[in-house]
Amino acid sequence: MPENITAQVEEQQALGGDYHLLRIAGPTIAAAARAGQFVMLGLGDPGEMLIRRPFSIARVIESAEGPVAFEILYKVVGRGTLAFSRLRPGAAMSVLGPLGRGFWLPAPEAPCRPILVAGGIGIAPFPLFVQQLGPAARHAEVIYGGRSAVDLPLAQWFEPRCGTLTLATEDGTEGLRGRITAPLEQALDRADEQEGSCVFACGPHPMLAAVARLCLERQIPCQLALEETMACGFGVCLGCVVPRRHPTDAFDRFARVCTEGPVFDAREIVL
Amino acid sequence: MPENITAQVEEQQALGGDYHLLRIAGPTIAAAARAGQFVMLGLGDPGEMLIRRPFSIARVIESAEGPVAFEILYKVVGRGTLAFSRLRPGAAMSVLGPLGRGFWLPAPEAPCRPILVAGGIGIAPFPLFVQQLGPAARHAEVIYGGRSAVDLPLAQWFEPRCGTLTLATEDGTEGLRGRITAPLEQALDRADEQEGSCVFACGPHPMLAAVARLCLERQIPCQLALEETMACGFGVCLGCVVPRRHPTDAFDRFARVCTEGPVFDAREIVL
Amino acid sequence: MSTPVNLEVDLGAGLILRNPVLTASGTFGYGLEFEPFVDLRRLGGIVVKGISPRPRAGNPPPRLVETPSGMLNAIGLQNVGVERFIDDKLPPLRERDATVVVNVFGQGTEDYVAVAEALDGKPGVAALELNLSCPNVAHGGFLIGKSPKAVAEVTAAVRRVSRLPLWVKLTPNVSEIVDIAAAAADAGADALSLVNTYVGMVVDVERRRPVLANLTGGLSGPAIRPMAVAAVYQVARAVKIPLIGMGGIVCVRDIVEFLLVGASAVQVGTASFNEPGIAARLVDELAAWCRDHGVDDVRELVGAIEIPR
Amino acid sequence: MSTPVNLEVDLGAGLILRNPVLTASGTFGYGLEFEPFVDLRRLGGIVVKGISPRPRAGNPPPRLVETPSGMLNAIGLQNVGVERFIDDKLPPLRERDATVVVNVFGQGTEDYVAVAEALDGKPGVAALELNLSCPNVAHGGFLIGKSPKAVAEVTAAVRRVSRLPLWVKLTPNVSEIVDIAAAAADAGADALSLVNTYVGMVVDVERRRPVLANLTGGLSGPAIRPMAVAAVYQVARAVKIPLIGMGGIVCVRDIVEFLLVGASAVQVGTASFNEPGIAARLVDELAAWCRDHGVDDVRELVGAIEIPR
Ligand SMILES: Cc1cc2nc3c(=O)[nH]c(=O)nc-3n(C[C@H](O)[C@H](O)[C@H](O)COP(=O)(O)OP(=O)(O)OC[C@H]3O[C@@H](n4cnc5c(N)ncnc54)[C@H](O)[C@@H]3O)c2cc1C
Ligand SMILES: Cc1cc2nc3c(=O)[nH]c(=O)nc-3n(C[C@H](O)[C@H](O)[C@H](O)COP(=O)(O)OP(=O)(O)OC[C@H]3O[C@@H](n4cnc5c(N)ncnc54)[C@H](O)[C@@H]3O)c2cc1C
Ligand SMILES: Cc1cc2nc3c(=O)[nH]c(=O)nc-3n(C[C@H](O)[C@H](O)[C@H](O)COP(=O)(O)O)c2cc1C
Ligand SMILES: Cc1cc2nc3c(=O)[nH]c(=O)nc-3n(C[C@H](O)[C@H](O)[C@H](O)COP(=O)(O)O)c2cc1C
Ligand code: FES
Ligand code: FES
Repeated sequence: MPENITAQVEEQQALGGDYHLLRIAGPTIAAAARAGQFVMLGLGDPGEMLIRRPFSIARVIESAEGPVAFEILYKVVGRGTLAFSRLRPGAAMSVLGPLGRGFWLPAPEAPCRPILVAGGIGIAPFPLFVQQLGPAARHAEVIYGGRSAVDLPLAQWFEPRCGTLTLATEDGTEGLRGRITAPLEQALDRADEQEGSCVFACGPHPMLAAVARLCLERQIPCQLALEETMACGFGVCLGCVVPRRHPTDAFDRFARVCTEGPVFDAREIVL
Repeated sequence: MPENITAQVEEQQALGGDYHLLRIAGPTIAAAARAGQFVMLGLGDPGEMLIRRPFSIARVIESAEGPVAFEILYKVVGRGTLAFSRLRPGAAMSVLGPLGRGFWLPAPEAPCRPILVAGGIGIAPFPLFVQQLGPAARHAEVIYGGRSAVDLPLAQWFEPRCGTLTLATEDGTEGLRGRITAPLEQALDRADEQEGSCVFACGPHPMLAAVARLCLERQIPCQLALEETMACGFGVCLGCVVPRRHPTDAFDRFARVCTEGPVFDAREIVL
Repeated sequence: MSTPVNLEVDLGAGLILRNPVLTASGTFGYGLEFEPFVDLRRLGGIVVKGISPRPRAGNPPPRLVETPSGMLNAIGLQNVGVERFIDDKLPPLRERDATVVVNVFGQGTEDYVAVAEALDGKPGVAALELNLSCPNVAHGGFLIGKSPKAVAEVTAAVRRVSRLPLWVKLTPNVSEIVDIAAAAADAGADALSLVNTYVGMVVDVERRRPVLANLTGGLSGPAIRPMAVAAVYQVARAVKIPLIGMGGIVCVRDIVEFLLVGASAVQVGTASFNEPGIAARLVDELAAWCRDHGVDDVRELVGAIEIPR
Repeated sequence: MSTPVNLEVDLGAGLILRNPVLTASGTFGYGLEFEPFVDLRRLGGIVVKGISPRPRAGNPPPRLVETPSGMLNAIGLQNVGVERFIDDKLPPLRERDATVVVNVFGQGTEDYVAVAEALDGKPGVAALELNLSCPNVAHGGFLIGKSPKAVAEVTAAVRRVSRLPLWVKLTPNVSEIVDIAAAAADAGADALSLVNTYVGMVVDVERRRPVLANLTGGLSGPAIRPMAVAAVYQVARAVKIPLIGMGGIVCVRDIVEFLLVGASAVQVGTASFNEPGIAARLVDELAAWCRDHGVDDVRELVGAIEIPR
């Protein structure tokens, strides 16, 4: 059950290149959060920001007593994120969360080797994913692409925590030159042999479409964290929909990203 | 000629009871300012504040090299002034000024004893007035009223600088209990005898109407600094008008407070 | 201690609401989704998402875009259809003792009549609100809503088949909203809801495409409030039935504003997305406002604007 | 070095503007007041405050109130009258080589004709803009502007007496703006300006009175932009003459948005109060935007929106 609270900013960290990490107090949200879930963040006064903005829960902060806060990783792209970037510790935000269906981790009885695929700010849900994978993260493979070196703000964080980390930038300033599809294809081909790989992807729409295609072709399980413009975040505005692949009736033709997602099995939806 | 600049906040001082003093860098504006003139202040981005807000120039700050900054005294009453109260030194504001017709000081050949009458935030133009009166301020009488003691934020400033300072509060928490009209009437009666007094008033509309009536009855010269909602501040929107007492034609029926005022001779206008 | 403020309001046709604060159709789902945030009984009423005879898929995404102090939506009336509404949504709402107003949407008179007939006699429906004003569906109530004649026809047709209190929701995208209002009142509406959204459009200038798949959408939020207030003011002077005002309400001042110009009740729309519990909070704040202003009965405020001279 | 971007646009009837950025009537005075802030020659044109046959006093104050992302004005067309405009304002504007469009306001056909006749042959007038859309004056162009027939009548009458390029400025407070646009075009308008302001009202809830002495006013500013863009889009698909778009422009993105949906030029209104030099700044920014986006000629943008599928 999501919680709707007024919460305090605990820390604001600029990571360079318009990327920021914002830490927000919220024990209940932090305790309940699953990787891939998100929060709606606002400034309280609807006069300043009428519609809240959705952000993945990037990491959970634990104290000796348990979870106390969570972080979001965000990129300044417009009015709302600009306003957020100006908040300082102590500032109040309105927070609703955790929301939506997160990634479902491989079941113990059917283990698989996780391949995490992130494009740009799509890296946001994966630190928590790695936290929640626990020791299994050692076997995980991370493929992380962006426009330029500056667009891979969390690369170092993953380095020591995962099995393989493959970076790719479109301008070649870091890692492989080009998109993540090439390294992903190689990984999937290896996966074909090893059996039991599964893909978790988050990033821009065209990237997700490419990832889905590659996985579906190979019948490799694939979960996608989608983005769609949201007004409410809890299923009532019907603004955030994505077409379902197999609708049962007219009402069902579209799924709500905020409640039925943001994570979908690639077979469920049409990208 | 008014200057339209982006200027820095130099100091923000809370005076208690929603009153604040804001110091803004602006040598040209500071050098040109006459008491009773005003500036239009905005936050730059029209997305945040579409219409700038008018504020009297309360005081001019001089360095060894001359005027360098000016201050406004303001009360938080709404969205704009609330936003201003959050600005810290270094913040940028958009400033247009100095604007309008200020008080015209008694001519040397026809000296008069100035009586300054202020209601609440209407005190704002008078520190500069006193600065510009120079030594003559010693003969000035100040009558300054407000709802409560907290609404007389600059009382101490005037104390050592003027001949007489009479305070009045509606709740009697400071000075006389009641409105400023009673002490003003007494002062005017004294003025009748002494000859050569002149009144300068700024405050809420009903107060100005009362002041004007008292002075006009006694044929005592009286200048009023008016407020009216303003969009431009430099005469083009025609939003800020006040009816003229003696219009010459239809176009002339209303005077613009921003350019023909904000200071008017009480005989010019209808309150 | 002062006597408690009376918040009850009379919407005509025997319908008394606990208080004048409802939630607007399409912004409060079927009500149940808001249970984590608000006790539904505290609200004057809940107007549910527009219901059509059969389930509807709505428009493809993107369906939303923010605008200065507002937002555009082009949901296209995605809904479960009247049957599933009756089976799945109505019983739990009834259990919770919520005052439920059903917003009805159709492509022609028959559709409105069909939904009204299906709902007739179903317990737990307090009133019908005919949406003759959605700008986001082809052949929608929108075109009906622009013609006094068509509005009268649909209103009268539903009037004939339903004993429920009948509200008609007006579009403001017209030359003379007063004419439409009068037509609905004359045809038997018990109350009028106004306003629905204003047609708007935003372009993604980088991609040179409309942001919304539907090209245009409906503008809601504080941006429209001054226009909505003017519309309520004008209609209040022209028709005698109760009005339910809405458009950009985000605080108690805004509610009082709509009441003063003549609304007997109001609906909170877009603001519920930002703060799911806002409507219930505003009920309390309205009571406090009345107390602070010496108003014993909220009905004193209705139409109490004073026009100088 | 790349070739400079062409900013010239053709407004029909032989009128070529230096660039597509004009200032909107009522928000730029008679132009001269802005000289401290902007070189008038840099603008595509200046549309002066509405001129009537005789001087007008306008409405009593208060005349303004801010609203979310907008403002209401009820100036009531205070102006010096056409004679004084010709004697006092036109000569200095002409000296400065500004492109001057005269916004004309009247209470009936005769008034529009009278102003047009007075201006005929006067050097320094680039075009007439008939304001058939001011919501702030009783018996104003507003009622005319809501009727296709009345719009056609006034347009045709002015057409007969004036050889100047003739623009008709439309009110958006109508059911079908396309019908009004078509009527004006058929009656001989050379271009259409849209939109004028939307009727709105704000109440001072403490005093229970309308804030504006005129009760209602005209809403302008970013709040109305999505509605204005939709109006321009709709009209552009229906009429063939050039359009001048406006409503809430505050940045270069907004200008491009209006061009893409079909405006050949734009007017900057309310924003000039906030930043007197904004229109000239936006001319430069538009050139830069075009350069950055590989657009050699601003006319490529006009109507260049792509409608998917
Ligand atoms: C489930 C979900 C999780 C997300 N997680 C993150 C995250 O962890 N970090 C991060 O930086 N961003 C994330 N986003 C995207 C983030 O919500 C948008 O960047 C943000 O809303 C932009 O707000 P703005 O006011 O700065 O930009 P705006 O000025 O509103 O718009 C700027 C750009 O962002 C797009 N945009 C605007 N609003 C939304 C919205 N509500 N959803 C998606 N795109 C939008 C617009 O189309 C436009 O291109 C997520 C989105 C979703 C749906
Ligand atoms: C020439 C002049 C000089 C002024 N000098 C001072 C000063 O030195 N110190 C000071 O505190 N105030 C001064 N004011 C008043 C000041 O401009 C308003 O208090 C301010 O604009 C309110 O802005 P806001 O956004 O906080 O309030 P809003 O939310 O806009 O409104 C709150 C209240 O203020 C009134 N108001 C809003 N805008 C204006 C406006 N443009 N002009 C007048 N009243 C308005 C409204 O009617 C409302 O009652 C002056 C006004 C004028 C015309
Ligand atoms: C996302 C969304 C969906 C809406 N759906 C409906 C609807 O189904 N039926 C209807 O009559 N009005 C619908 N509306 C209009 C609202 O009920 C209301 O009239 C409008 O939003 C103005 O109020 P507001 O500014 O408070 O949101 C919808 C509005 C929004 C924002
Ligand atoms: C204070 C003010 C006065 C106006 N006066 C006129 C006028 O005299 N004639 C006219 O056609 N439009 C007038 N308008 C309307 C503007 O020209 C313009 O159509 C409208 O403001 C929308 O543009 P904006 O949102 O950029 O301001 C006026 C607008 C304002 C704000
Ligand atoms: S964001 Fe409102 S339904 Fe998903
Ligand atoms: S504020 Fe615009 S004319 Fe005075």
